[in-house]
Amino acid sequence: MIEALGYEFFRSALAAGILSSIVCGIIGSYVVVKHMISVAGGISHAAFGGIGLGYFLGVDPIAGAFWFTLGVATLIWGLIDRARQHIDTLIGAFWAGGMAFGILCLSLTPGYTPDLFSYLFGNILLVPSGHLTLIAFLCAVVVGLVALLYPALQAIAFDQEYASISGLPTRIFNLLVLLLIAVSVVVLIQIVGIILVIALLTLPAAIIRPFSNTLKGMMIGATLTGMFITTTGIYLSWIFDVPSGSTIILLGVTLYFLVLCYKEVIFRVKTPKVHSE
Amino acid sequence: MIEALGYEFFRSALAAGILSSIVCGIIGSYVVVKHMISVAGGISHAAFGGIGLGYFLGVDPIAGAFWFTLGVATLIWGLIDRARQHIDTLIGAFWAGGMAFGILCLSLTPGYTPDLFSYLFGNILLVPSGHLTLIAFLCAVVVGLVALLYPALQAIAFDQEYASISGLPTRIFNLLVLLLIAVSVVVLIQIVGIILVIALLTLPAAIIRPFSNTLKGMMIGATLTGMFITTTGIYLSWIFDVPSGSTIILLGVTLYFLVLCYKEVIFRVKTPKVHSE
Amino acid sequence: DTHGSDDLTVACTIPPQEEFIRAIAGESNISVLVMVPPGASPHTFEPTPSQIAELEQADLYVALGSGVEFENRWIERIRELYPELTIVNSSRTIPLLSGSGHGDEEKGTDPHVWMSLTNAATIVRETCEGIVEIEPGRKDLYEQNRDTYLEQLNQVDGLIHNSLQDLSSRTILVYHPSLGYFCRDYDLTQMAAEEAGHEPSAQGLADVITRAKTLGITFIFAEPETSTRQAETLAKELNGTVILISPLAGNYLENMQEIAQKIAGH
Amino acid sequence: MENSPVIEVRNVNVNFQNQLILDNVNLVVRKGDFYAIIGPNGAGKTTLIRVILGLTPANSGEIFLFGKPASLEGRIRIGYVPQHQMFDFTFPITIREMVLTGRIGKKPGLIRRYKDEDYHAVDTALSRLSIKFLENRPISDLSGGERQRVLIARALAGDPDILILDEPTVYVDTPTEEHFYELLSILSKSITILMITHDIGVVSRHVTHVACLNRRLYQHDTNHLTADMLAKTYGCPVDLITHGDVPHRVLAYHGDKP
Amino acid sequence: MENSPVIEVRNVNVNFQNQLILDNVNLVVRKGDFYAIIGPNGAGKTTLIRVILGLTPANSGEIFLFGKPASLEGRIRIGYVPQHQMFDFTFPITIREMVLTGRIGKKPGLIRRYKDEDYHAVDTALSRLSIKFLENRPISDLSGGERQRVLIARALAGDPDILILDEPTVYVDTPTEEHFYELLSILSKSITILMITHDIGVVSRHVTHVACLNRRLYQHDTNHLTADMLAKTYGCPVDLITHGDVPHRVLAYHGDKP
Ligand SMILES: Nc1ncnc2c1ncn2[C@@H]1O[C@H](COP(=O)(O)OP(=O)(O)OP(=O)(O)O)[C@@H](O)[C@H]1O
Ligand SMILES: Nc1ncnc2c1ncn2[C@@H]1O[C@H](COP(=O)(O)OP(=O)(O)OP(=O)(O)O)[C@@H](O)[C@H]1O
Ligand SMILES: [Mg+2]
Ligand SMILES: [Mg+2]
Ligand SMILES: [Zn+2]
Repeated sequence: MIEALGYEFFRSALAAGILSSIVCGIIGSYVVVKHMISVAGGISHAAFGGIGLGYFLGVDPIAGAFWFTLGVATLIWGLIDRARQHIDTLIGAFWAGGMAFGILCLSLTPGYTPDLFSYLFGNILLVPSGHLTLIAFLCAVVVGLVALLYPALQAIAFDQEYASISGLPTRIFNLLVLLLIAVSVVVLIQIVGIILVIALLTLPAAIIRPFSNTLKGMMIGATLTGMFITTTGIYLSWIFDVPSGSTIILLGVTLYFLVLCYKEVIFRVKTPKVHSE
Repeated sequence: MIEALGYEFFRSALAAGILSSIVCGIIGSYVVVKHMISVAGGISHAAFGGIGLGYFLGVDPIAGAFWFTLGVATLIWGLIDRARQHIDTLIGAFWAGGMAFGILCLSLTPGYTPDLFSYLFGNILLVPSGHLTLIAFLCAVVVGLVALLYPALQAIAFDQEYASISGLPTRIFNLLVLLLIAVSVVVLIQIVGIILVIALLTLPAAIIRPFSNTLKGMMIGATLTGMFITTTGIYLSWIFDVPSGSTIILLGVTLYFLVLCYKEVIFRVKTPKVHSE
Repeated sequence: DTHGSDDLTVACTIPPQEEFIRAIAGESNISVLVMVPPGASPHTFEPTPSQIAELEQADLYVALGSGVEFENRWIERIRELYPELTIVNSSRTIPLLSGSGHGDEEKGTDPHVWMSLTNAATIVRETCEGIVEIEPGRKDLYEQNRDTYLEQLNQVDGLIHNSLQDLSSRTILVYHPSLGYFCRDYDLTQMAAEEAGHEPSAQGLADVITRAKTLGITFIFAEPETSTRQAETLAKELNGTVILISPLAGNYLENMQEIAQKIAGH
Repeated sequence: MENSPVIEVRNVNVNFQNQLILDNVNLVVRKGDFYAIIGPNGAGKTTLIRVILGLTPANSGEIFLFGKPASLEGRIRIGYVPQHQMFDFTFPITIREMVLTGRIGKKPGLIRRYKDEDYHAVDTALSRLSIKFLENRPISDLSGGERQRVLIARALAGDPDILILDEPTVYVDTPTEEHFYELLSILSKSITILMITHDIGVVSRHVTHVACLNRRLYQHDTNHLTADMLAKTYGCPVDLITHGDVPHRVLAYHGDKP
Repeated sequence: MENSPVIEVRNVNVNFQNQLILDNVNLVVRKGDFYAIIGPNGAGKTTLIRVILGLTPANSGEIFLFGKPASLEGRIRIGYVPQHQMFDFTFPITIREMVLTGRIGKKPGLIRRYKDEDYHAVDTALSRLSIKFLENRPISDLSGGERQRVLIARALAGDPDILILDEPTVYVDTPTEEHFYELLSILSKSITILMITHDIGVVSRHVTHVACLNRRLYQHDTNHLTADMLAKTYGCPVDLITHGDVPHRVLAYHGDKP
């Protein structure tokens, strides 16, 4: 570890991992608790459409992804009330449509499409330092907004109808949450790539969930879990000389299954074969 | 069209599209009706693990995907009862784990993996005639099994508990369905790639759903819709010289949104502003 | 084939081959199909339907034959689709280098054969043989054109040799290891961030950085077809700059000189 | 023969997590009984029925159906009407097809195809519940009462020897409910019925036997509900007063309020 | 002042798809009333309440709260207890936090933070329902009755002037129900209550006014239920007999059966 810390790229990777854990912890907890995993997946895969569009228009693909995901999030927000039951297939359509659109854009882009693989699979080791500043800024935005608006966010997340009777602008808040998810997705694309974004967003929250009774607790716990997973993952990938993104995810998945087993054991212990008062 | 039909690869592409539409129609309807979209997504993304493993072991990646997805489907089947509520996060773990495992395997395999993109995004041109025979065979298996077992499948899909009291081996049937999903996924990977497999599996069924009252009707309707989407998509991609996988999907997504709008209009017409008997 | 001898169609994999074929063809009417278009990488490119359809017109496919990934997968498929098409392996006789920047035999062979003027001469000879086989009637013309071009290759080789002779630092840092044969020819050492087609791992990166720092290297050669953003980041760590080179450019002779100048200039 | 037990529950215990749901439950239902089980929410009524049907495993104890240890062979002779909100009523299936699935238990082997006799049985069941006119409608278009009747038709289509009903009239309005209990009275002449209900009034008017369940089961071989039984079951609520043997009203009597 | 209307529903019509759910409904609830609405399933009771709360738009008609056209200003003075099965009870929130969300309407502006007074109000509401001891438990661990009490505590925490309850005792067992209605009787002395219920017995004992709803609303300014009203509401079921003014029992009287 000490040796690896001598390299700037390794330090930036750790910094990117830690910063993104904060986003994962906060937004991921909200996503898991509100069963919005497929919404997050839809937004993150639609981001590929933005990357493709970025290449096609000759602008920075990350900038393309940023604006495109914000647009898709707004569109989902506008349609989600209308679609009633069929939210799953609606999100699926955005998911697939965004991806397909991205591929189409790429195929229409003459000339170079460098770094495509790194957008798909991520490359935390070579996050440009400019992007690190951007990630830090977005982190600050997410933390600041959620900290300021926490009581309202919590009330809306738990019971949107009651919150709306209480005079909270629930629709605006829902849009805000979708936009924050979009922002987080763009941050995370740098770390693990589009394909694994939802995993990094939801794994820490899913791991911590059985141990926390409050949303705030989950957010903090998931942030710490995320920091553990990303830094340990990066370190393990250093030791075994394997790609960091997938190491981080595999570590998260392993931890998740361990927690599942642990819960199963606890459940068994709490359910003795025959029990009488 | 006539001109394009002169090429053998174009004819194979159409054949592959039509054959896979049958699989999409039958298995996709079941998936949509039983709300198994995320399960299908988990299995299809786990297929990437199989492809990576195939490269790593030096065997045909499609063969790797085939056996790997069958394994994952069986594992999901074994765990799904146990996980109770948390099916979504469990599936998410398989989804991400499979992908990450695939990426890891690829990184341990020397050399670039040129057809990686074709596995991710599909390339119907790549379907060698040998694979076409395989697809036809798998199609026959799917159609045969579903036709033979339809009454039992329908009873279990509608009400698993009642079916089990009626003496149907519901667990075995559930495994069968998961294995059929796995088989379909492998067939479809050739056409649209891993990332868009769920889209092709679910779009035709989602499009036809509002127009059909029975599962059988949905299966037939979705098959025909799928045939329309794949053949038209392949033809459009030929005309505009763009990737066929994403063209097929974008066509499907467009059709889906048209159906949504149509339903919205119908719904409006059926709900007059003020109405009295 | 239905084509008359006046309109021969030759297909090849990458843009530099087009120059070779046109040089051999000279004034005669040969159309060239390049499968991997400018800007795409032969490591990852997937052809479009129209390209596969156009191949029907081709009389000859000149493959690089050095294990470039596009060919690994597609040559078989093309052979299957168009059994009549003649396919020649133009680097049949070239001894291939090991694949990775680290000389690791297990990582396969280095497919970038065309990045050497001596290899190019062999490729041109094999290409010519293939064309003559298809159209024996113009054997003399083609062989004459070939020899002219071989002479040019030889000249440029000499020029580059001279320009690189007095370099103080004989190790060059590339992001993508495409200069293996080039470095062999001119007694240079290639140090690559990417390992045999994979994005660098943490340790590989650390290793490259350490060695580059020891050698005082501050320039990193990168290609616009692959990862330029990552190369920038690496350059930042070395307090250096990225220099873009394009081994796939169509104007082969000019481009090779340009690459040599860039290497010599830094 | 009238008196042979068709359902026997012996010493059944069920735990969920660290809670005891069923505590040494014993129950005997004999041929021809119209048997009701009452009890507060969360008493374990649904759990007991699911144990009988083999849908929930018991931690200990035995179930006998038709005098033999419970097996599939016995279970396929049972018609079951579950608490209906458990269904996905958006499933694309017509009423006819849905009721037909009630016959699938009658078919042997792996490949089960419906025959003429199955269609006849479905017609009979549909007519019996006067919903023949609905047969080609998708299940998603029905009102609550119609859905409930379809569920009962499915149970009847299999020509069962036992009908098990889990709160069949929850969510159902009063007239529909009355009509339904009249039908059950007619059916109870030919088959054995075991029913869960929250409605103590219904018990007194229609059933022949009643048991109170609240983790433990208090079985009596009549349809009389005594204050004592109710007190035991509901944890002795002060306001549960019964007048005479039959609880004509189970609500508090608030003195002389108008 | 005692008589000023706090809720007024004027000529409200609601359609869903091609069904008329509320047909020209008019309702006046005055200050201090304990008002009940009864009616069969699918009558539109929940819909009416949701229209009053602005959760469902009406196709036509007007709502007045505290004498003014309904707006947020009026609505934040309402405490609401919805039908509880609509919740995600796996949400990670403690009872205290959950009840605290009932106070959020009292905070102005965008950034709403809880202050000491809010915590005091929560303590009072929790004590009132004797669930202070649960305050740090997650909501997922509660029994049905406890959950219901938490929902009521949330409604009370906001110091409402009106309490609207939608079938507050559905899924609740009899003793819990009794306890709950006693609490409501006490509360009704200080605030206006509008309640939906299926339990005709409860109406006669606790409420001061009752209305019957079945697409149309039949309003009477007392808590007397007449046979005529019930017949209109439930479509004249033969078995709904009331003795005198108060329906001591609403079930059929089956002659001399034991
Ligand atoms: N799968 C399960 N896991 C954990 N607890 C369960 C499960 N199923 C039921 N329970 C609990 O077991 C108890 C009994 O449930 P059951 O459904 O049998 O009650 P019931 O008597 O049918 O009640 P109701 O009148 O509400 O239908 C309840 O406390 C319930 O919370
Ligand atoms: N969003 C909706 N879309 C279509 N129909 C609806 C919708 N909500 C309610 N309905 C229908 O409106 C009718 C009235 O529903 P409502 O929930 O108001 O009934 P209720 O009187 O509260 O019944 P319950 O006693 O079951 O609570 C029902 O037939 C219901 O199916
Ligand atoms: Mg129950
Ligand atoms: Mg209601
Ligand atoms: Zn290369």
